Amino acid sequence: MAKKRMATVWLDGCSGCHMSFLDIDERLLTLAEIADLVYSPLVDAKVFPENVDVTLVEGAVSSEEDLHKIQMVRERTTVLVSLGDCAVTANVPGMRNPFSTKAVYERAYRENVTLNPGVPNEGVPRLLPQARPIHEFVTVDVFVPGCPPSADTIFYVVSELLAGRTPQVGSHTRFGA
Amino acid sequence: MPVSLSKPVAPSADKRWKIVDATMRRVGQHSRGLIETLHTVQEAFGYLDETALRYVALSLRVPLSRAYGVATFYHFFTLKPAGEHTCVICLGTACYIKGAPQLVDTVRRELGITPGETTEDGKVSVLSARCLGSCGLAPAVVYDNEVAGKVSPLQLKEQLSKWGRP
Amino acid sequence: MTASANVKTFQINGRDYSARAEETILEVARQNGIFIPRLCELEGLSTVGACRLCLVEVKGSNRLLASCVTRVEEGMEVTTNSERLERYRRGIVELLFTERNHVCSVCVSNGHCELQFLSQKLDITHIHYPYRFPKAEVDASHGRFVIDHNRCILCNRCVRVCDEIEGAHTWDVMGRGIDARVITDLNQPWGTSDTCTSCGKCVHVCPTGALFEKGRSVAEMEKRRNFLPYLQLMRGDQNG
Amino acid sequence: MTREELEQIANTERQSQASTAQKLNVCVAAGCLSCQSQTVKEVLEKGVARRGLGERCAVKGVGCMGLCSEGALVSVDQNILYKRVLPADATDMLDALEAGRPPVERLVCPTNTPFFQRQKKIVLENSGVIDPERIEEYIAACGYTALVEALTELTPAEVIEQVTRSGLRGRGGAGYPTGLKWSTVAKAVGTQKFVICNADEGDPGAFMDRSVLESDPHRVLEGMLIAAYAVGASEGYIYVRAEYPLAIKRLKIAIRQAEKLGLLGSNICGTRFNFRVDLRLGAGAFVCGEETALIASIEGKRGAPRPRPPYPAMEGLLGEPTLINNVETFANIPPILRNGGEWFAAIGTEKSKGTKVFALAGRVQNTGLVEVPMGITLREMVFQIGGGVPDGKNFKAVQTGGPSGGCLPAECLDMPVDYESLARAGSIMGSGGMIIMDETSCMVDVAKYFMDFCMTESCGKCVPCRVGTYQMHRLLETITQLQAAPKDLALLEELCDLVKHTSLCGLGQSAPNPVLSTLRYFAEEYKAHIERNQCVAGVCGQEVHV
Repeated sequence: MAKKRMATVWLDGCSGCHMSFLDIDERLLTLAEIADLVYSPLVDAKVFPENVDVTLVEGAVSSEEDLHKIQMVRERTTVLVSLGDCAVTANVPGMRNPFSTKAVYERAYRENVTLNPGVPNEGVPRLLPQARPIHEFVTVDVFVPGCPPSADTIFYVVSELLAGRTPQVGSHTRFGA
Repeated sequence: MPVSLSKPVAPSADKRWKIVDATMRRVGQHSRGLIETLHTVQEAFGYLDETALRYVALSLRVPLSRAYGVATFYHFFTLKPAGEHTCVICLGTACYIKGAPQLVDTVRRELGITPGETTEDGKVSVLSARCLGSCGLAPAVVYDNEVAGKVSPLQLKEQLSKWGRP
Repeated sequence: MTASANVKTFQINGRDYSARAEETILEVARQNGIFIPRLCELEGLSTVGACRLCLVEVKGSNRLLASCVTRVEEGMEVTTNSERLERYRRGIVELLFTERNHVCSVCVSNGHCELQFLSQKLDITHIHYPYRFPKAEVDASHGRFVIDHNRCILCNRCVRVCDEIEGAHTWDVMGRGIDARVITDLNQPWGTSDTCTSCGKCVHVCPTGALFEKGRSVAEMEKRRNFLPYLQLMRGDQNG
Repeated sequence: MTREELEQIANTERQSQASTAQKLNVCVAAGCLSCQSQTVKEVLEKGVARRGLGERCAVKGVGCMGLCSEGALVSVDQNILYKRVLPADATDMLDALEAGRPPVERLVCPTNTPFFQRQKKIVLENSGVIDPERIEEYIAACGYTALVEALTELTPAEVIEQVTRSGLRGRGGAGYPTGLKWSTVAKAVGTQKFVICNADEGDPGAFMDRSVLESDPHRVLEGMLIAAYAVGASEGYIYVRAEYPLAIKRLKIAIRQAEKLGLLGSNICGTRFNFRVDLRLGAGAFVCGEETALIASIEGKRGAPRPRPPYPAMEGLLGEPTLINNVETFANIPPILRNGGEWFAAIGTEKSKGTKVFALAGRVQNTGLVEVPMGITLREMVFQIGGGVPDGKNFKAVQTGGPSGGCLPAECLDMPVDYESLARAGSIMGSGGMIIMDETSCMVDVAKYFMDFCMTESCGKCVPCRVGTYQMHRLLETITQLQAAPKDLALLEELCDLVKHTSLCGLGQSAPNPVLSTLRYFAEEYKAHIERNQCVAGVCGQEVHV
C-alpha cells in the first residue's frame, strides 16, 4: 500500500498544537511508517503540494495570507482537520475581534513599543477585520478542539484518519482541554 | 444596607416631584406602580436619571437593580435627556415598504446620527417608532409631536435644516 | 385529598415512575439518575424555564415542554432523549457559545464549567453558527469577586439566588434581547453597590466563569453549592 | 342606572340630535388629525356660528370613517362624504350647505364603491358616527343596553352561553374560542378575579384597536363589564400603548363618564355587581402583547413571559384567575348580547364567525380601516375593497399577522380569510394588519425587516429567541447584501426550525414565520440573491438600511 501524504499548517496560533503533535514522541515513528509529512513548519518544503490526504491546520484565519493559504490547502487536501481551539473557535486570536484592526495595530506597533514605533506597511500580511475559525471560510472535515488537544488525542485522530476511519473526537477532547 | 422605614425625601425642591409623589400615592406606594411612576417621571422631567430612579425605587421599595432593569426594558423610557427637537420616524411595515429606510438614511447623512441618538449640539433627537398606527399616511414622521404624512427625504431634509439653524 | 391522589404514576423513556404531584419532570428524572441538560435551573432556586435545554417530548402534546417547570401528571409519557431533542439542545448550546466570548482555554472555570461540560456531553466539536464577538466588560471593582460579562449566559441564577436566598436583590437584568445583561444596583460598578452583602452566593451558583473569586487563575475556580440544598432543607422543615 | 334611566338618556340625546337638520361629522381620529382635521372642525364651527346656522346645522367630531388615505374626511348627514378636506375648503362646503346646493364636487368621495359597500360593520358600527367623547351618544346608539340586560336578566352562565354560541374567537391573533376562555375563568377559583383588555397593539402596520378605542371607547368598556359579570371579576385593567395618547385620553374620559352614570363602580345598575377599571400604559415592548408578559408589566415588572401552564385563566395577575381579551374581542360582545349568539354565528364561515377589522396599508389604493365578514377572499380585500395596487404596478404579496405572520403570494388570493385558511397557507390572522406589497418590495428584505423587529423586541429571557433571532437577522442581512453562500440558506432554515420549536413564548415561536412563508412562496428571490447576486426588486445590495 502506498504511503499516505500528510501535512500540517500553522495559521494564527501559538504553535502549541504543533508542540502537542510532537509530544506523541516515539509514536511519530509509527506514523512515519504509514505516511509522509509532505508539508509542515517542521519540514523543509516551501510550497504546499497537491494531493495531500490529511492536513492538520492549527490557528485561526486572521490575515489575508491565512485566508489565501487555507483556501489553497482546502483545494489540495482530501481530509482537512481543524486542529485546536484557535482553528476551531478562533480562541485567543479571536480576543481581538471586539476591537477594530486599527486599534489592534496601534496597540501592537505603537502603544507597546519603545523602539521605532510605527505600523509596518510591508513584510507583514494585512489583518482581516476579525480572526475567525477556519470552517467559516472552507469546509472542514474533522474538528479537534483543545488548547492544545493532547498528544494522545492527536495521535488517535491522525491514526484513525490515516487508516481511513472516522475518529470519534467528542469523547477524547473538548473546548479548552 | 441600613433599612429605613421612613419615606424618602424628594431629591430637590423642584415642584415636579410633587407630581411624582401624587402618582406614587395613587398606586398605593406599591412596587406594582413602578411603571406608572416612571411614566410620570418621564412626562415631568423628560427622562429618567439616576436620582429619579433611586428616589422612585426607594419610595416604592423596589430594589435598585429591578428599577433599572424595568427602565431599560421598555423602549419608551429614556435615561438621557432628549434634544430640543424630536423627530420620530415610523418604521411600521407600511412605512417601511413605502420609503422609511430612505428617511433613516437621510437622517444619517444630514445629522450623522441613527434613530435613538441625539445630535452633539443637543438640537435634534431622532427616534424610531414601531408603528404610529398612521399607516394610511405612510411613510409617517412625527416632528415635535406633529404627525406628518407621506414624507419624502427632501421634506425631511428641509425640516432638519430648519431646526439646525440658530 | 387523600395521599394517594397526590401521587402520580407516569413513564419516562418507557419506564414507570411515581412522584408527588407537585414535582417536576426534571426533579423526578434527577432523582432517578436520568440526565436532562439544563443551565438556568438549579436545585434550591425558583425555576424560570429560560435556557430551553431541558425540553422534553410529552406524548399527546405537540409542543416540547421545559421539564424544569412541567409538573408530572398521571399517565404522562415523557421522552427525555431523541434525535430531535439532541439536535435542538446542540443548537441552543451552540447559540450560547456564539453569543459572547467564551474562550475556554483562558477561563477560570475551564474544566468546571457547565456550558463547557454540556458541549462535550452533547458531542459538540465546533460551533457551526457564526460567532458574534461582542465587546463585553469585565468588572473587577468588587474587593473579592469579579464579573466577566464575556462568559455570562444570562441564566439568571445570580439574580435569583441574590433575591431569593440572600434577600439582597443586588443583581437584576437590564436591557432586553441580545443587549440584555446582568447589573448590580443602578448599573454601577459592583464594588460601589450599597446592597451587596459580599456573600458570594452569586459566584457559586454561576454555571460558567462569568462570576469568580479574585485570585483564581485559569481552571482554578470551582463552585460550591452545598448551601443551596441545605437552605432548601431548612426552609422545607419550617414550612412542613 | 336602571333600564328606564338609560332609555331616558337615550331619548333625550336622540331628540336633541333630531332637532338639528344637518350634521357635519368631522373625523378626529389619529389619521385625519394628522391631516389637520381639528382645524377643519374649528373652521366649520366658526363658519356655522358666523352664518347663524347653529339652529339647523351641527358640527361634531367623530371617530374613524375608515378611508384614512383620503383624510381629512367630513360627512354630511351620513350620505355625503367629503375627502381630503383642508381648512380652506370649509367656506365652499358651508356655501353649498347654506344655499341647499349640491355638494362641492371636487371634494366628494364616492361611497358606492366596494370599499364602502362590501363592508359589514359590527365593531365599527359607531365609528365615524358618534362623538367618542360623549357617553350620551353611545347610549343613544343602544349603548350599555346589553350590559343592563345581562345584569338584570341573565345569569353569568347565560351570558357565557351566548358568547359560546356566537362562535366568537379571540381577535388578538391566535383565535382561541372566547366562550371557552370565559368559562374557564368563571370556573377557576380565586379570592379575586381580573379582566384585562389587551390594547397593546404592537404589530407594525396594524391600527384597528387604536381606531376602536379612539372612535368608540364605551363599546370596549361595556364588553369588559359584561365579561367581568360573566366570569365574576371585580377589577379590570386596560393595558394600552403609551404611544396612543388620543386613545388614552378618550378612554379616560369614557371611564369618568361611565363612573358618573354608575355604570362602573359599586352596585352597578342597582345589582351587587361591582367593577372598577384602571388604565395601565405600555411602555414600548411588543412582547407585552403576550399574556404572561402583559401581566408582568401590569405588576410593574420587566415584560418577560413565563412558561404556561399555569395559564392566566387559572393563575394570572397577582396569581389570581384572569381573563385577557383583545380590544376587538370585547368590542364584539355588546352586539352579541343585544342580538343573540345565533345572529353573530350566522355571519362568517363555519369555524370563523362574525366580522374582522383589518387595517389595509402598503401598496394599495385605499388604505384605511375596514370591517368585513370572515371568509371574504384576499382578492376581494386587495382588489375590490383596497382598490388594487396603484401606479400601474403589479401585486406581489399580502402580509398578514405582522411579525408573527407571513407573506402570501398571488396564488393565494382566492383563499378565504379565516383562521384556518391563513394558518394552512403559512400565515396567521393576527390582529388584523394587512399590508399589500408590489414588485418594488423585495421579499428577502421584508423578511429581514420582520426579523429585525423580532430581534429588537425579544425580551432576551430564553436563549433560542434571544440569540436565534440575532443569528437569523445576521444571515438575512448577509443575503440582502448579496454576499451569502448557499450554506447560509441552510443555516437559516435550520435556525427557523430551532427557534420555532424551542422558544419560550409566542414571539419566538412565531418569529421565523415571515422567513418561512417567504421561503415557501418566494424561494426564487432568495436563490437569485445568493446564486446570482441579484435582487429583482432592486432593493438590496446598496447601502444597508436601518
